[in-house]
Amino acid sequence: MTLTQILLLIPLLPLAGAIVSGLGRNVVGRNGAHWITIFAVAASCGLSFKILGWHMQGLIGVENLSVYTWMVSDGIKFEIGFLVDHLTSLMMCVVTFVSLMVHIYTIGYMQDDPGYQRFFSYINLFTFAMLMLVMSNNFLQLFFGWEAVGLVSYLLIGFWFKKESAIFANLKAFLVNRVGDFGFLLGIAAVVMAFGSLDYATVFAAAPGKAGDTISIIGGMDWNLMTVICVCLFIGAMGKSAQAPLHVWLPDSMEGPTPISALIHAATMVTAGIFMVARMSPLFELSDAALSFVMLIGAFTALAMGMIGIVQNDIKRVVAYSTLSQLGYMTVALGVSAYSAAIFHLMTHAFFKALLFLGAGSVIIALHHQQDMRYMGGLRRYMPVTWITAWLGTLALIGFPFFSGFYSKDAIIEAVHLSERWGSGVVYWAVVLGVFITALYSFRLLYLAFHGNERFEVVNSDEEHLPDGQVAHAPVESPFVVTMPLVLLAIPSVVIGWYTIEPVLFGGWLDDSIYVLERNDVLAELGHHFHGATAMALHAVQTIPFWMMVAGFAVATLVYQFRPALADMAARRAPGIYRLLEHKYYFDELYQRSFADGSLKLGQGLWNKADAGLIDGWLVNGSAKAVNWLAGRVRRWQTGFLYDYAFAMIVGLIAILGTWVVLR
Amino acid sequence: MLTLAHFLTLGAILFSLSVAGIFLNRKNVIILLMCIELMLLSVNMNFVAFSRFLGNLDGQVFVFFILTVAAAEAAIGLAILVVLFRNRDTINVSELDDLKG
Amino acid sequence: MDIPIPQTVFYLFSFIMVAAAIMVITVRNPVYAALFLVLTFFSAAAIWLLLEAEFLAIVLVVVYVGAVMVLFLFVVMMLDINLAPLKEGFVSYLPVGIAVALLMAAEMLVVVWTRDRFGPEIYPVPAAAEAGTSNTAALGELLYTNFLLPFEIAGVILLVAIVSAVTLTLRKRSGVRSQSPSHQVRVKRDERVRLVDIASESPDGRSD
Amino acid sequence: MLNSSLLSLLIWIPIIGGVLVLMAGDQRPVLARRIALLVSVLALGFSVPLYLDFDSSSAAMQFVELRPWIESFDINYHLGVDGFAVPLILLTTFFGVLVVIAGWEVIQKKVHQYMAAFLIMEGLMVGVFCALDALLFYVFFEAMLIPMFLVIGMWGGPRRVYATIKFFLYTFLGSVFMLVGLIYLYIQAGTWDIQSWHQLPLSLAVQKWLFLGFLAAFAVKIPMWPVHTWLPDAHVEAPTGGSVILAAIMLKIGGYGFIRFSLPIAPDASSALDWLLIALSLIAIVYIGFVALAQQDMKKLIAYSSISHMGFVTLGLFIAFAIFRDTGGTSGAALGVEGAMVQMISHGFISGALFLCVGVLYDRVHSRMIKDYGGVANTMPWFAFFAVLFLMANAGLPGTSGFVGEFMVILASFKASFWFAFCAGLTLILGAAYSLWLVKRVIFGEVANRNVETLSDINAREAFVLGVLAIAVVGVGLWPQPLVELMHASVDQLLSHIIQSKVQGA
Repeated sequence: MTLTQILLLIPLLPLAGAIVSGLGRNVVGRNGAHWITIFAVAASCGLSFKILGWHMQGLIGVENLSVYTWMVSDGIKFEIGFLVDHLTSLMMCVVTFVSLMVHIYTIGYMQDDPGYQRFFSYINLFTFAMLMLVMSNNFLQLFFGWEAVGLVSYLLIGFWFKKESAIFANLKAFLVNRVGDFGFLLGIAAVVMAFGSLDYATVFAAAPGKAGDTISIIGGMDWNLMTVICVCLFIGAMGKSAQAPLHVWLPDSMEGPTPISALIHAATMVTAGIFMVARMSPLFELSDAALSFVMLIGAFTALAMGMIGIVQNDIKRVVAYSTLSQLGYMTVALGVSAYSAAIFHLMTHAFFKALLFLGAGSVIIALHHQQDMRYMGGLRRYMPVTWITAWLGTLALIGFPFFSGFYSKDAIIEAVHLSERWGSGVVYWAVVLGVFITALYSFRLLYLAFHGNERFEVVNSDEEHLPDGQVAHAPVESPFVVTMPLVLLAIPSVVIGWYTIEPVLFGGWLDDSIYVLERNDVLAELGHHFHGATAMALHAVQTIPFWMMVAGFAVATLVYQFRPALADMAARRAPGIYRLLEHKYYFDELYQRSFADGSLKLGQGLWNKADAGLIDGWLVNGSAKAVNWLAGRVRRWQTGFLYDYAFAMIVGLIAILGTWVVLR
Repeated sequence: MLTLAHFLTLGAILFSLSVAGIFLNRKNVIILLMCIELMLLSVNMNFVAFSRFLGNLDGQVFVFFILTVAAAEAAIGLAILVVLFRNRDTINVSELDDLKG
Repeated sequence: MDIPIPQTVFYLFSFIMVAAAIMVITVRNPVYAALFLVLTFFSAAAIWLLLEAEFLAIVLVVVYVGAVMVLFLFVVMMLDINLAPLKEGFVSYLPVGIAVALLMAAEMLVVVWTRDRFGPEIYPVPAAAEAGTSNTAALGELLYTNFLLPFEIAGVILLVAIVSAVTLTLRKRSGVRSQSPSHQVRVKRDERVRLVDIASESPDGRSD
Repeated sequence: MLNSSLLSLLIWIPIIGGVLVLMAGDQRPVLARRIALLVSVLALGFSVPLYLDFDSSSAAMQFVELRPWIESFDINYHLGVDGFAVPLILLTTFFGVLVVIAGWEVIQKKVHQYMAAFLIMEGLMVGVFCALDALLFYVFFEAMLIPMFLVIGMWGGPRRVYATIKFFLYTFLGSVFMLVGLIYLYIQAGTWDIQSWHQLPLSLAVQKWLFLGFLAAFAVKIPMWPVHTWLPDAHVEAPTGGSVILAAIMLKIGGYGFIRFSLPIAPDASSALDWLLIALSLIAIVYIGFVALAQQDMKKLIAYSSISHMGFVTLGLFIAFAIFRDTGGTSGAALGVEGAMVQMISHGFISGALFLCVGVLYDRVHSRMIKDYGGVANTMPWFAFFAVLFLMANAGLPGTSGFVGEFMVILASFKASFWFAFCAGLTLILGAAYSLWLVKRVIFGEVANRNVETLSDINAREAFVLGVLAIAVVGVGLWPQPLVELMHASVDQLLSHIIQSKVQGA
């Protein structure tokens, strides 16, 4: 098999799986569906690792392959093809591996659901779309994958389409993403205008030559072309990677089944924006303004969204806000040109956040779809595997030394520290404070869910819907298909940082995909201080972030393990802040009132007043009425008497003749 | 010397008279029909005169056709008149205003 | 003094014609009106003879006077018309009618007599036709060659006029008994004979 | 031999077939349906050689037929196609088959007349696309209204009389202005040949009047804001097949008219007035997008979304002039014109499919109101699959045909101005908003009422029609090259023609 064929197989196998299990769902049955889809994903995962292996052995380099010509218009060749470099192969492995884990997990999680086959079809389709996105060698295919993952995300958030909240959330997710895509598409249009091509290689090669170009947007004011392109593209990333203020969809997307929260809304799709910016590094590097913008947005998201996580009670929402916050970290890394650090954090985050989500899902199954942490507690006795893996995931998330999250997050914080970009001083303190907050909400979650007293009652009833705080049966550890992915994800969550930091961040693994200007290259500077992963972890004890994390741990332990009353007291003491956090800074209310209701009202107004009122009522029906009125006047001349008609004829005759006589 | 103008004048006078007739007898359909015949006659007069003075027989052919049509018209008109009278018991035009808008 | 015969004829018949036309539009009785119309047509025919349109002159007399005007008279006499209301308002319309007619006549005369549009210079008086030329033959030749199709159409128009006049005036009287041969021929056996089942009577006179 | 009269066959087979169907009479609906299907498939079959034998490397008119028709006025029966007409003719014959199948058992009343009306309309529409004689074009253009008028008037909804009269008067009023323009051009050029008119030099003032005359006809047809209000009414009252043809093909005639008449005959006026057209297009895209959001009636919603999408067609066509002025070259303009063409074809598929979807629901529940539905996915999963697919295509999802045209036009409009692209791009949000809100209210949710509970899923016939359209929509989305390739040469020729001023020679 040629390389192109292998590369084609990687996304097409999941697509085929999706089509077979989706359209032929009654033919293949439940078991057929999961076997087919899992085989497809496993195969593409195996092939992805094979590609990664070839890259590591140096058997293949940067492979830029065209599959077919989508369209040729106006001399611009739109092609579909694959760009496989180190960044791509890394992403392919992360995507397919997490996807495989989620597929297996789903067998357990969705076992009673009537839409079993449909679900497998969707997640297979998602894998296809995500692979198309990361493997693309051009903007068009990138946008295809970009929207296709959005589509599958839409379908999966609304998977339980009878639930009003779910179908509200999926509509919201799609529309907010569309706002981002709107910017993204403008960015792509700008790229076409500037470069006349959508091919990465062509564009990136030509980019330095266009660094000084300007574009006029608002009469007379010239904007730097690269800044416009990059800001537009980044708006797309803000939508997909849920950066404030386009983050509002992600918490709501937790209405979907938990496996997809892990796969789409933690590990893969939401990181597409990060991946995209890293991929576009040759463009972003040319615009300091755009990078500053990226960094500030990321910092705001990292800090502000983490704070919301502290007050949430829904276990999945806490993890979701944590995801937002971590995505903010990645964005900050992009903003300071530490693209490799962003990708590194993306990878570690994919493992530990998927783990946390799946762990949360395991808890939710055990409690029969109870997601409110106020009705949990003490679960460690019932579900040891979930408990331990959740601990490991949490330690990775807060950045405990030696765990994967430590390496990636610490690298980001240090990179910010070293950066000289405009605004990096403030951002540094924001991300450091973020560490405290991360630790606080993470341990809050652990304590509320697994430790302390049981805040639920086992009633041993067969009722379908029990009131909050009651469960039908005592919680038990989830089945093997659920715990196995937890364990398999826990392993990389713990070790992958230690194992890969050196090649990914400092070893030049990503040098063939990422371009950094020398003056921006904070990671190179960081590399001078790097003396191995172990040394870095040991050194951490002397750094501020470590003590921030410890402080977060301490506060969480104090409040949630020993003095629960303190939390309520804090809420009472600062009601303003509490309410602000509980209402998520009123973003939802604002958007609902201004954009959703506003555009509906605008639409109704335009329709009733302008369309029906002015155009139809006034112009169209008005002219009909005018004709009617005029005819009503004129008809009085129509007396019906012959002699009146004759008279009119004769008068007309005389008039015509008279005119002729006078004129000639 | 009889010039074309003489004949045209005769036609004009005849035409004007029939117009006046239409005015004066606006209620009597029969006389109205007669006035129309008069009008056609005046037109025919002009045709014949032109035909003679231009030395072209086409004008006379035209008169021939006008006569044909006028005959047909008179026949149908009178038939309508008969039906009208049978149905309405009158030929008074001022009572016929079904076309009133 | 030599009396110019054409002029004399022209003025004489013109006078009769105009006078008769005035009578047509003013007399009360439609019968008189029709008769004056006949006179008008006669005079017109005479003038057409002067214009060497012999065939048409004869046709005018034959068709109009002989047929159309008789038709008029028939209708007028057949219909029992109350003449009184038909002449109402005659006097009140008189001024308007005269004014309109005068205006129109004036306009037309202006056209005819000004700028010498139809004077002898532009339309010289043609010489009289040679003896032996037949107006009828010439006309016939034209009609059956150049104007053949219009001529056919004229025939169709007349046919349509006949048919329509007949259908318009045809009426079905109710209560009149008449035979319908076609209906009689098409009759079927079942319609002609009706078989009725009648219960047979038993000897004791009771039906069972 | 076949190719020399192929276009005539494509025009007259459906028309004669329609007459045959009419002769089947009211008593034999099955026969009428079968003949109609046969005829429409035959027409589709004859359009295959049209595609295969069409030489896309040439911009010249092909399959030309030229016979005198009314010699005293130099009117000819002159047919021919180029890269603009061929895709539209293929679209027409394609939908000719689909509407016959779609109306198979749905129409029970006067089947023969229904089928005949559609077949005759199909022939007339093909005629519009291949007429090269202006008067012939005009005859087809107007004649087409009659079957549509009858279809809406006879098989339409309760307010059909209002809708038909509005439809007819609107379009007729517009085309009367065009007729004046055509007659003027005939007097100036001494011929009705459209291609000669392209070369006719005209002063700017004359061009402007002509342009406005054509605009009146084609803007109503497309329709552009603010002469669009006939469309929602007509769609709402029309039977499903009528809506499909109206949306899928008839609207395209407006766009085709711009390409065939306005742009090449009056290029200077088009250039001088392009601001007007671009402004109206952008208003259509944004304003109508908002209006669509507020609709309560599914058909109205789709009708408004059609108007919004057709805004892309006019935008793509007239953006070319802004690009000429700004950049001095044609680079980017072809993208706009080809985008407009692709948008027309794609909109044909998508809006046709959406109206069929509404028809499927209407046949079962007899309501088009959104509030009467909810949770349709519970009882009609296959229908839900198709409906979501087509609505996603309507929202311009990449991988479906709806994306391709919009994408090309947005790319081209960015060349002209950032703000054009900005306004046009808003459709990404608005289109998704009204399409997916419709999905939420109709397809998703709990079963809303008894009607929805008793719904039966689509039958094989409906699945076939929707499936064929789904393949078309996805096919064009994944590989638009064969479609775009057809018109390269014609687009290039059009652009090199309209970039030159015609004023000098006058």
